Amino acid sequence: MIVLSEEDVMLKDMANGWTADRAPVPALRALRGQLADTGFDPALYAEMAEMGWPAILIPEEFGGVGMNRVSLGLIAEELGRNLVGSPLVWSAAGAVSALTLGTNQAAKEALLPQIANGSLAAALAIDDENHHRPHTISTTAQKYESGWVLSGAKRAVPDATGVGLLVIAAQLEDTSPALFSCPVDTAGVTLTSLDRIDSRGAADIVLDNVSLGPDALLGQGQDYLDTVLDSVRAILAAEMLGGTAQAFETTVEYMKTRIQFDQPIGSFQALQHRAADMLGEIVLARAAVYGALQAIDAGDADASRQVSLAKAIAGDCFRTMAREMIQIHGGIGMTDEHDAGLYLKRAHVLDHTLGNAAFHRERYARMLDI
Amino acid sequence: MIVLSEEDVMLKDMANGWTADRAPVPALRALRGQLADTGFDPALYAEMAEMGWPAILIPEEFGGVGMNRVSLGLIAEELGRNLVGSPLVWSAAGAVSALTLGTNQAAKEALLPQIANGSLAAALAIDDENHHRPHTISTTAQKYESGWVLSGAKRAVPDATGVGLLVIAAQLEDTSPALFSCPVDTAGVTLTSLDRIDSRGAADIVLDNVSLGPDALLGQGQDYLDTVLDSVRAILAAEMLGGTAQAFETTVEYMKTRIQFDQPIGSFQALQHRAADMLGEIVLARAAVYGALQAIDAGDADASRQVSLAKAIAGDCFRTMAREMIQIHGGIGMTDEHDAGLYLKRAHVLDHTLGNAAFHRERYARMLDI
Amino acid sequence: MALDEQQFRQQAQDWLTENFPPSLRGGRFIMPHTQEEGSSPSADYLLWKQRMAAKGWSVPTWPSEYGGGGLSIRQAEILAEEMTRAGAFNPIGGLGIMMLGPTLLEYGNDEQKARHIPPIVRGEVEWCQGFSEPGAGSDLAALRTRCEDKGDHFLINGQKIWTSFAHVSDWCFCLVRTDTSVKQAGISFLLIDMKTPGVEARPIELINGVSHFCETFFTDVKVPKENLVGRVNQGWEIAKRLLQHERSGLSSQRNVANVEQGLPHLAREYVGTDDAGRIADADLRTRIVQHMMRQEAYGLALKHRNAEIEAGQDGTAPMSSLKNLGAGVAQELNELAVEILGHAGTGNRGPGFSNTELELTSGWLYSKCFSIYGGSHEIQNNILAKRELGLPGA
Amino acid sequence: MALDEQQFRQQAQDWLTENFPPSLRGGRFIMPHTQEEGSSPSADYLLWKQRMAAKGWSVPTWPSEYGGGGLSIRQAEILAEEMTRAGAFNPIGGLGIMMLGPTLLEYGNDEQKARHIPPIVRGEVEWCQGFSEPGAGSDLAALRTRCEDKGDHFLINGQKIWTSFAHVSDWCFCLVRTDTSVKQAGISFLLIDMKTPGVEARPIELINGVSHFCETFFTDVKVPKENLVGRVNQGWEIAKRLLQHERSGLSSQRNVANVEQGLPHLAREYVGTDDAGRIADADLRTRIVQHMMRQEAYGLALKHRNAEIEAGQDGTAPMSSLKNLGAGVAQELNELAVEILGHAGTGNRGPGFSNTELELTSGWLYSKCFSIYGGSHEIQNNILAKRELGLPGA
Repeated sequence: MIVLSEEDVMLKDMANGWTADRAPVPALRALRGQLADTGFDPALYAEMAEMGWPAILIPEEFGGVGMNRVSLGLIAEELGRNLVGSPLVWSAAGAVSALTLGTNQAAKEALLPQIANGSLAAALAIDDENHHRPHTISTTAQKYESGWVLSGAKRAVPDATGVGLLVIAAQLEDTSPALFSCPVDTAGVTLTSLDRIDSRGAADIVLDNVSLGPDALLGQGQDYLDTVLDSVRAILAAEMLGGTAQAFETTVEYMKTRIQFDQPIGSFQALQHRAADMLGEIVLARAAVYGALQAIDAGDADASRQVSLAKAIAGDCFRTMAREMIQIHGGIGMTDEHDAGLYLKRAHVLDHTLGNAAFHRERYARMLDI
Repeated sequence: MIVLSEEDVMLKDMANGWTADRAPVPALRALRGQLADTGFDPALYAEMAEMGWPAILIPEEFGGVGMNRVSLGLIAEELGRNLVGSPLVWSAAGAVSALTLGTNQAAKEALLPQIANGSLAAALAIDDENHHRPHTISTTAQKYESGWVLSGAKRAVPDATGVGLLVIAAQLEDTSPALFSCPVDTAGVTLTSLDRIDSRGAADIVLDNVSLGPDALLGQGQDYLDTVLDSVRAILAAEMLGGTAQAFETTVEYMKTRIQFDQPIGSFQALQHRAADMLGEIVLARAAVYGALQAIDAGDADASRQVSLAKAIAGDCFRTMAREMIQIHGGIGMTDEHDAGLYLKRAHVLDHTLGNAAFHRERYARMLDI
Repeated sequence: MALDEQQFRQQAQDWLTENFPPSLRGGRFIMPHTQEEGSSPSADYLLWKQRMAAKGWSVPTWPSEYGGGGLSIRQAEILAEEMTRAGAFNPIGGLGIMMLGPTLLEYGNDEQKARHIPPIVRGEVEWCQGFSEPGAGSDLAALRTRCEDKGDHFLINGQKIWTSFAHVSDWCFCLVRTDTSVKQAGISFLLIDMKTPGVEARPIELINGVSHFCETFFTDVKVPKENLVGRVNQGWEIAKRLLQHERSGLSSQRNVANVEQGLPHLAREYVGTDDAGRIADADLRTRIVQHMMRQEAYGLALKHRNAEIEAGQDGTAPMSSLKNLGAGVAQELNELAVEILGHAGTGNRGPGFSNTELELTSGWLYSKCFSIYGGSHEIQNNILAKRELGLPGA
Repeated sequence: MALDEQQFRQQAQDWLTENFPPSLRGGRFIMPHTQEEGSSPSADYLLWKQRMAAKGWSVPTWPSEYGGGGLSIRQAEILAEEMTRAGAFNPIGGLGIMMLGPTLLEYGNDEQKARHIPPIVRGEVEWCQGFSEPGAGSDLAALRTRCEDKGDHFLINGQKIWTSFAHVSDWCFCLVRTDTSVKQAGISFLLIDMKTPGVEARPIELINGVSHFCETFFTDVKVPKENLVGRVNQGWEIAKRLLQHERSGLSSQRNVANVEQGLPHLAREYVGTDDAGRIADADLRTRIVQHMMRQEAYGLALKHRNAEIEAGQDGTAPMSSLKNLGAGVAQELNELAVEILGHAGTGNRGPGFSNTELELTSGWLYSKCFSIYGGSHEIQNNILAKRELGLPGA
């Protein structure tokens, strides 16, 4: 259920206040042109860490706060409202899930406390090419006595340029997938920073016979990989929900103030009805997103399906809302100076991150054997 | 091009006037409960024959007038406006195409003059089951010295109960499809009249070792069958276009007269914009329908694709418009007394006749190798 | 609290095991009205009805003072889950339960509540709704049915329309005009016994052949003054509240009863599957999947709303949105069902069509009114624009 | 007539064979404006431009008196077909051709036509459009740029916005307010030399990084009285006519230049195919097919309109419908293109993205304005509701 605990309400209010104060949309604009560096503002991430956000899913024994995915989703939603740039999702949901769901005790002990306190941020390198196909990973991992050797290429890895740790998907010799931890400065790892439309950081990565120690393997198997990815996808869906909600509210406010034909354009019924229909779409997206987060928290058997539901619906909803935001703003919405374009661009990139709406519709269908 | 010849304009005006005068929507209502008989009014069909409509595509040498498909489409469009019941499409486009595109000279000489003067009406029996699958016909035709034996069952054959001639699709021993002419009173042919939502005639047909003479075969091969079917589909699309246009115009008129909140509901911008968008859809449908008719007339290589384009777009457009007709009329549109439901029902049946929109989208895709 | 929930769940299970007649497993609610059409309920059905009425679980959240179950919303939800699990169903329904009951509990006086609510709980009295008029559809407040104060009674003259089941109902809750000089502020809320002389209901046939909606005529109908709910001219306020209950009721109905095993099952049967086991028609399959996802998200939205209400929070999902979404999802479902059937989805009557096929086809036609009744899609959008979004009037 | 058509087709073929430089085959129109960005046209391009201008086939249907081609619409269509077949293109374009020319031919005096039209035909003078203002977007007639009659000249003060390519244009056709006491009836249509002192154009950066739309400021700009088109206060009538030409021009653009080999080709390259040779992602494939069907139907609608106009009939397809449909189809195309690209469709600049990928991504972002400029989708719908459907005002 969407009903929040007092703790969660406090968390959400805090995230809302902090984002409005410290990381409003202009903070994203300020990142432009600095992408070769980090793709996000390390100082802001340090503040997030002080508030304990990267530690939310980390068990207390590893220095975390042991809260659940709904809590992290609430934060992601608030960050999504203002398009905040940070590696939080990849670190707090991605790397943390890769570690906690894995079997590598040494890695947990070594890495989780650093992630918890924010000193180590992480990125997830999954896709080998332009589409998300986690069941046919082409990057390979070969086992030697001294450890592992990874070879291949990773495409458009979000926030890779600004973090210390890469969590890399590779195929083992038995063709099952696995995740490896790999410090970003390991020999053989080459990053090419990408300039993407959403002004956030990302990089293409070449892995040229990258040697990793025997402890680099965090976990393996298709189920393991899917569960880790679902953990991130649900949080990404929450981020998209936040972006959608903000785009909607900004647009409705504009409708109240923009005067044409001697009246606010919000008095025109054609626009009113489009806004009302859009509100309904957001109702569905919100239900799907919190349903997915709760399903993971509850360990529901159908959590994966719920995640695909949420990612697909939130993806479509954010795209549609961003388009409507531009259309209803008219010419001003087409200018770089206005925020509407930023929401459209972020919607597009997020939709394509870890499987777009079409990918998740197909996954949903297969899980129901349709 | 949609530009009409003077001859066509006269034909269209004549069809429009005749339909409004002799076969307005109440004439369809009058058919209800009489379906076990003919499913259409033979007297009205006789009048159509007097005007030469069944003869339009028939060459002059066989008693026809040798006009083209655009001409027949114009008539179908006008009939579609008032949901006129008649076997015209099946006789004038279906049976005539089966004959003229076929190789059976004796059959042409015997049947075309009768179809031309209206003394013989025909139905096309294609589907073996609930879906249109003209590439997997299960009804079989076996050749004997004395002629042919047909066995199988035909589903929901429009107007079969009121006509004298059946044109039946069956599979030859080499699995290629063929069309056979079969008088409806041939031994072994059993018709079960169907009561369908559109108040038009239709029947399920059982073919129990039906013996036909050696001249019963009209033509064979997949291309032949497809071309005959396309000839009918294009005319059905024109009928749907007419229904759509009338449903639209009736709805717009209602919007001008129905008062709510002290003003005509047509003054509400939300409804205005829906009507304006719908007008655009009709523009597309009209272009597609006349494009297809012209493509057949011109013998264009891509005529089949154009037909699928037209059938799919007109099918979706009619369905959507009929739904909007009910919604905008509100409660009164839900009553049997009002015509809106008749348009919805006819849209549904026509859409499913010789392949619904989804069937034709898939066919279109395959023809473009997508 | 989770512990209490567990306890209640156990109680509900036990009570259902003891009281729900196994012969009714998988059955469903039979409207008393439809008895005249030949499907009279079995002895077990009547027994089940009686037991549910006695327990008050036909209206689980109504106060036990008037025969209700006195449960919390969360408990009612658990009860519903357990009933589903047991193959059971609520044998009592109708507009009395969905609309009038909650309204009377709020606006009725003690005498009205004591008189009218217990029979509703027991499913003994059927109510119909006299709101719309030929000239007052979406613009409901334009209604003109006249109510004159004749001292010891009210005198009613006018015409209502879309009065569902008026021809077989016992009572009607009705909006009448008590002041012609103002619009909304001149309306009163009246309870009318349908057996009163001067009341006549004529069924209207719908596009799918059913005719449970009526035109209802009131000619010099005398109504006792005790049947006025609230004050004279307070009717619009009461009606708005009642319409919220209607929206709420309509938005919680899943409207999917006709396709019990779901669209994929129907599609596998009528369309078949490809080599990979997928529904054979890729275009259709894509739309079925999209629909099922909307359906599931909509179900989650309803669940969330119930949880919020239970927790005493304002619902984050506006009722008008849920009403529109529910209607849209149900219409989509019905469209897909008849598309899947192909020719089998074109029947008006047999032979040539199975009963299931005819029901799906009829249900599809009927589903077109989901976005009209209970306040059309357009009216809900007007409400949303004004109340939820605060957009200015034209 | 079919014979004449055949003759003309042969003439066109012959002329193209003789005059179209083979080196330009498959090339396309280069806006003179973009020369400053480094892609200056080749000598062959300039030669081709000169030959087309001399022949008048840059504007095939304009009267030969002013340098046009003097062709019928059908002939122009044949010419376009033959140019496509020959891999040729029209090397001359811009707002002078699309909008001002046709308007001047109708409303300009002889002197204005003789002075302004030939340079437009030859592609020597670039025009921009000074219509919208910050407070007058969809409500264009709310414009406030002031035009005072100073006896021997007009004095202009105000601000325009969305003036495309104002910063590199030679002239501007402009709507100005000559009467503040009325709305539409107080507007005049003026031609302004952009080099006049007091004119300043500042580019606005759009969401895809391009900045050919400008804010244009007019501060005490003196305009000779001979530059008034039509009468004082006749501007709104002239503007409405000009906007029809704009809609017409916009609706005939296919806006598909960026995906020259079509979506299926792009999808096969970026998404791959399944065993049956179909685009691998069934959900995406379904949407590509639907789009291509709309695209084809829209193309047919344009063709039909031209045929009707040629035949002297009223077009059955309203221009506003075609404008909206064209914008919608083009936006759909661009959405699908970037979806097909996946990560490759998320780039702002290289490395990591090919030029084609960057162009497609930028084109997708830019396509969002197709439903805004030239009268938004909403404004076209208002026009349709009023003029085509005769629906009443609120």
